[in-house]
Amino acid sequence: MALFVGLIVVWQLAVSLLNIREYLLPSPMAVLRAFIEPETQWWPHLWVTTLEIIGAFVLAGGVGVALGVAIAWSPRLASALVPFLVLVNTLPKVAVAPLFLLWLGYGIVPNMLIGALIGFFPVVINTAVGLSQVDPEMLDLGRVFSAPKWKIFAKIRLPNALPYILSALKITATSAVVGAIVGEFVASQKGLGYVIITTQSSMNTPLAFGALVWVSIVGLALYGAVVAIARWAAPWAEATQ
Amino acid sequence: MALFVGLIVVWQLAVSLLNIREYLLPSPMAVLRAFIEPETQWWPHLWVTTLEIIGAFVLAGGVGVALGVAIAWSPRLASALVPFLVLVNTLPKVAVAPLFLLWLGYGIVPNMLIGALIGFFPVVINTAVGLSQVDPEMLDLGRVFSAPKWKIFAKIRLPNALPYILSALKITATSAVVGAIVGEFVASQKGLGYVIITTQSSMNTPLAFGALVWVSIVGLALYGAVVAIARWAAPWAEATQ
Amino acid sequence: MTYAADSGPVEALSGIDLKVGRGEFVSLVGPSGCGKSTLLRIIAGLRPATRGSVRVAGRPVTRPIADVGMVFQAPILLKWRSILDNVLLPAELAGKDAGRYRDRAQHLLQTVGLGEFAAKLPRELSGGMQQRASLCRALLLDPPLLLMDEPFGALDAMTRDEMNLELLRIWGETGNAARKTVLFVTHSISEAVFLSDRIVVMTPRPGRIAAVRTVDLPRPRTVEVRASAAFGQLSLEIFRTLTGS
Amino acid sequence: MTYAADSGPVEALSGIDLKVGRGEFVSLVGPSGCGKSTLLRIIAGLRPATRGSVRVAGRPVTRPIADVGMVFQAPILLKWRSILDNVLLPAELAGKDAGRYRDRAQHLLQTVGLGEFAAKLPRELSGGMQQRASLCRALLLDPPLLLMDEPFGALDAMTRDEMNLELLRIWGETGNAARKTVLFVTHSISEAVFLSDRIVVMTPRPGRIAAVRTVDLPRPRTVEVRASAAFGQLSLEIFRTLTGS
Amino acid sequence: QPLEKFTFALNWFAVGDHAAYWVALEKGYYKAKGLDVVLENSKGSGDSIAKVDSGRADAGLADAAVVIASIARGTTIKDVGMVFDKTPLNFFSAKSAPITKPKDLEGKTAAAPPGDSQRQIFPAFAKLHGIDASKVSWVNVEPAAKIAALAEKRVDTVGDYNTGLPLYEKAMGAGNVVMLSWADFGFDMYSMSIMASDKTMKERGKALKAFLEASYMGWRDVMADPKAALAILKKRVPEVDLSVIEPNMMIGLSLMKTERYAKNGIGWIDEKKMCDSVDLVNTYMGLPKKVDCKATFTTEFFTKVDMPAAR
Ligand SMILES: Nc1ncnc2c1ncn2[C@@H]1O[C@H](COP(=O)(O)OP(=O)(O)OP(=O)(O)O)[C@@H](O)[C@H]1O
Ligand SMILES: Nc1ncnc2c1ncn2[C@@H]1O[C@H](COP(=O)(O)OP(=O)(O)OP(=O)(O)O)[C@@H](O)[C@H]1O
Ligand SMILES: Cc1ncc(C[n+]2csc(CCO)c2C)c(N)n1
Ligand SMILES: [Mg+2]
Ligand SMILES: [Mg+2]
Repeated sequence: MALFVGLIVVWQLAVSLLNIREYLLPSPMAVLRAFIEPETQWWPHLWVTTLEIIGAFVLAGGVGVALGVAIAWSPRLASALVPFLVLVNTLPKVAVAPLFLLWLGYGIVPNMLIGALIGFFPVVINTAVGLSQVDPEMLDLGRVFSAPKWKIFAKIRLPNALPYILSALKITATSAVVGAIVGEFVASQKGLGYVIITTQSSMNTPLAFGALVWVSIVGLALYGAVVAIARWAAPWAEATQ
Repeated sequence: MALFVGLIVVWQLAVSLLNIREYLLPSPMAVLRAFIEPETQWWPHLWVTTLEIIGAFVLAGGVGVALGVAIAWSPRLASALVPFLVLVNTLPKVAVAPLFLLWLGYGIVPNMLIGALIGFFPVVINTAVGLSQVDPEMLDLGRVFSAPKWKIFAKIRLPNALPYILSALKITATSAVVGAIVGEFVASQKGLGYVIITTQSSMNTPLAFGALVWVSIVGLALYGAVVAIARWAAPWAEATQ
Repeated sequence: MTYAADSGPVEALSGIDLKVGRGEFVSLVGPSGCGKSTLLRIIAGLRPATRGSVRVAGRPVTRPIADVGMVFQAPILLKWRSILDNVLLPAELAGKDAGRYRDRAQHLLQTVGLGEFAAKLPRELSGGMQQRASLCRALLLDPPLLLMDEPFGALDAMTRDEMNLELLRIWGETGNAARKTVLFVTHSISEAVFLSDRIVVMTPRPGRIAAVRTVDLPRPRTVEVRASAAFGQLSLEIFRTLTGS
Repeated sequence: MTYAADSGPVEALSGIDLKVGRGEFVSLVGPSGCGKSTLLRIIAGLRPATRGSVRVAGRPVTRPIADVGMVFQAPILLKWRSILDNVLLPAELAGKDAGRYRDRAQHLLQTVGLGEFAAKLPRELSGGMQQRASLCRALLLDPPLLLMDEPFGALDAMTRDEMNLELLRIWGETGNAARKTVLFVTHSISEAVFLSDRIVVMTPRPGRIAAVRTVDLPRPRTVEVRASAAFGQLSLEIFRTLTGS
Repeated sequence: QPLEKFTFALNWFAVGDHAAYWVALEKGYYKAKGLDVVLENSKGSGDSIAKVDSGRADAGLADAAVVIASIARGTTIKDVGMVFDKTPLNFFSAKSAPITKPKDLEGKTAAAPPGDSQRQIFPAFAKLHGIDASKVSWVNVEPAAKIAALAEKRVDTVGDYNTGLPLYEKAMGAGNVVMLSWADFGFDMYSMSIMASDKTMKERGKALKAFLEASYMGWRDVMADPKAALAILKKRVPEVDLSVIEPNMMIGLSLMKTERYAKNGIGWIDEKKMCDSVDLVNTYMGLPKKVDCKATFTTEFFTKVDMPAAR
């Protein structure tokens, strides 16, 4: 908290003292003014973006865990899937924007998908690694009770991997935010990303930063929610934060 | 491998059968032609981008581990740093990259920084979580031998967190690639991102895809290197892939 | 059985030839590191034997066998499950309705003195308590074959004696139900003598069978049996075989 | 000492009042779950006592104390280090030059029969071997105070007897070096009698001190001492105190 | 005598609009005037303006509307030369659903990156033709996705410079693209221009003037021999696809071959047209303050370079 206030003070001072132009980096005061300016209708944008973020997060989490399980399940599946996933993940999403537009069109759902595409990879990798980080004795335990492989996955490997998965979900929470915004950059009619890109290109930077403040608030809220859920879902995996 | 070949066949068929226009998604054949076309001087671009990617990766890894350690070190530091880092990470880099480049100038180093900024977060979170996922008995072990806190970190917590850190480095390897390219999209005179954006603006899509192929190759190579190093650095943490 | 490792192979077992009858209680004693745990794992089908073969109930063992209860040397409790849920794990893993086993699990915990601890997490239990919980887990499905790797190693003498009697009851010493087959690793010679029909004495690594002794003490075994001269004599003999003196 | 837990508090120890002299060898015996491990942890400064206080070498214990060698109930070896490096850990943690301790570590491993296993990883060792390695670790820095939680629980009788003698030698039974102070948890009454100056018998949870017995058997303790009538008598008495019979 | 370094921020990645600067570079026009010119790509006018205003570049290319708006937001730059004399502002649509007159736009969905002038100035265009601006629904698209948006019929129309026609035709087929050029409908406003910072104007006026003259000489050569210019562009930026960049450049040239340029020279800024443009921006772009026309441009650094006779 103190750090935050300090940061804002430094920001304000830097802007004042270094005489930085407002269109480049507006002062916190200017951002605040733009932020609370009643003329701006934040709610519709906030609503759309929040929906996209949550959708992206849920999709990335679900698909990521499924792919991580698939990879940990069979080395053959892994050697087939991993290079493909790495490839998909190294592809700069903005560069394939025309393809998105072609296949998905624009709107909330396509932006969810773009967000998910940007955020799913950490979940895949952490899930796969987490599933492999199991004490061999625990696997023996499962095998000796003649559990089928999938049951060992479900009852031993998966809960054991939960700290990994939860860690990845924290990462993905923030990626989903970036992803939804990037999706809106690619094509959109509403949303905070739409506001950012629109205001930025008319050099109304204070308003763009106002939208960025909203983005941060949504991001922090989602992150906080994931941390809280993680603590509730896996109290034994006491994390420090 | 088989999947790859299959994928390329599907791609070729899709392009032929669905009659997808070349400017949107060129056929593998067209990409190959553009790729091997002797006129294109790949090496300088490849070299610049590879440097940026490696720099971004090393930076993200180093800074990420340091921040992760800081967060796990003290709950006070964590509660000050985490929201700030989440904020930095939810900020869409494309939106602030121009600002960034304005301060740092253009060239290889700023693009490394953008890449690192895009890729550092998974390392922070996984390191912090990994450091906290230590068996309390192991901590007792350290404390009973009157080790100072930093030694317990260095000799017990950190090696114990290695599977987490290595998992994050795999993720970051791919993010560094995207990051370097995004940096080049914003400003560059060379590099694969430069090729992509330049060719795209003259609708030379096959060549853009040729550059994307290089991006994937670099991405896969870096990912493979990280996996290999992980296996060598932590053979006890036998991962499945 | 030879373990391959980066640091060079370790021959753990060599030339083991042993036949255990249905319903028999056989103990394995031998020096630390002679391959007792390895042998139990091979029998359970958890590790492949480098040479030779194992048959259980007439079928060659090539993968983990069914209907076996195993107590590992370490408790290996799942830290995210309560003690009760840990004990119920075999039912869940075998695809049985865990709900139907709750009472039995609770009862087993009661028997080993952990009735009040059913809802606790493993890390809230002492070493000996964890070991007892893992014993309950092995017994949950009432398996006809028990492989037990020092199940009472972490218990005090008194609790251990109680557990021994309880084990004999469960095995089927009294009553006319079919007896279980038990392979029991222990470091306590008197425990081995007290419980077993036969005792297998092993040599140091690589483990071979030094001797197989039949324990012809009367059953049911009681405190009196333990105090008998025959008991002392047998114990001494086993000790001598073990120490090679 | 009361453990707070989600599932309700557990009173582990109650009204413990015990003074151990410098150079004394004191054993703790008591039923499983009575708080022996908890007591050692409190003395080491690893857990705060809910009530009361502990003093070691005259100073009140408020945080982990220095110059103590601890053998935990579980081996707790770092799985990424070779056995040798695990044994060398205390030197590294205490900021000493580990290189200078290599020979000593290797020698200690030799003493416990693990000379050939120095380069192996913990998971390549049997349960008893891991326990011996953790003993070497506790001894590496030659600490004046040893807190040992069932250090020989996973060993066979013969190895255990050897280890007992070795421990007495290290403790300083023979020679005129200053004796170490040892607090030794065991489930074996005869082990306690064989090793100790005094034996503390504890009651079931919450652990209280039921009795403190002085062992006035002659030192050095030998096989003959173990065979003596006084030894048997004392063991029986302790057993009776323990079982409350 | 050492060359003086001069950084010029282009407004985009290599396209035909930039041919002249590469030609001037290749032919040594800059060097002859003692300049060591570096051409830098940017991602749109806002980006190039930021570079110039912050001193990262000495001068640059930007859309005049964005230049004017930026002055209202505190930049200290001015237009010092014009590139396109006729406005390139335009709507593209598909032949199958053509938009041939402004009224057709009502009820349609239009895509454009928000920074593009078509988007920003549209209310003025709508007002001029009495159409209801609120009946046009705008979609923000990434510049790279503009063409796909129209070609794949995700939108009815795309606002884009008419110089982009060949790119759209490449995607949609020659003859399948319909243009609605604002210039053809009585809308006249400056667009692509050269701007410089106060700092450059004050401290390096001579260099700026020299740069502009050399650049206009570049344009002159492009007009005189487009094929040679394209060859140079291809040599300097091998990634471009000449089959589309050639017609792209030719349309650009057609926006420059005007009476005004013929009379005053390439790059001339007409005060009336500039002030009209400022009025439009002041009226329609929701700026925090009105901009004075005088503050937006200067012809102080202009050197007349004659345009080759139209062939
Ligand atoms: N996973 C492994 N990899 C390599 N070697 C192993 C492995 N497990 C056991 N060994 C070796 O095999 C031998 C027998 O081990 P095992 O655990 O079967 O002994 P044990 O008789 O159970 O000993 P203890 O009584 O100490 O538990 C030992 O020398 C040990 O080092
Ligand atoms: N971390 C913990 N949280 C809650 N309760 C605990 C914890 N550790 C131990 N206890 C409880 O404290 C009591 C004493 O445990 P402790 O481990 O000291 O017993 P012990 O005498 O060492 O037993 P054993 O001989 O079985 O090792 C037990 O009832 C146990 O359930
Ligand atoms: C062929 C061609 N393609 C894209 C652009 C990019 N673009 C379209 S409008 C504009 C100015 C907006 O700030 C820019 C940079 C161009 N100029 N020419
Ligand atoms: Mg064993
Ligand atoms: Mg204990």
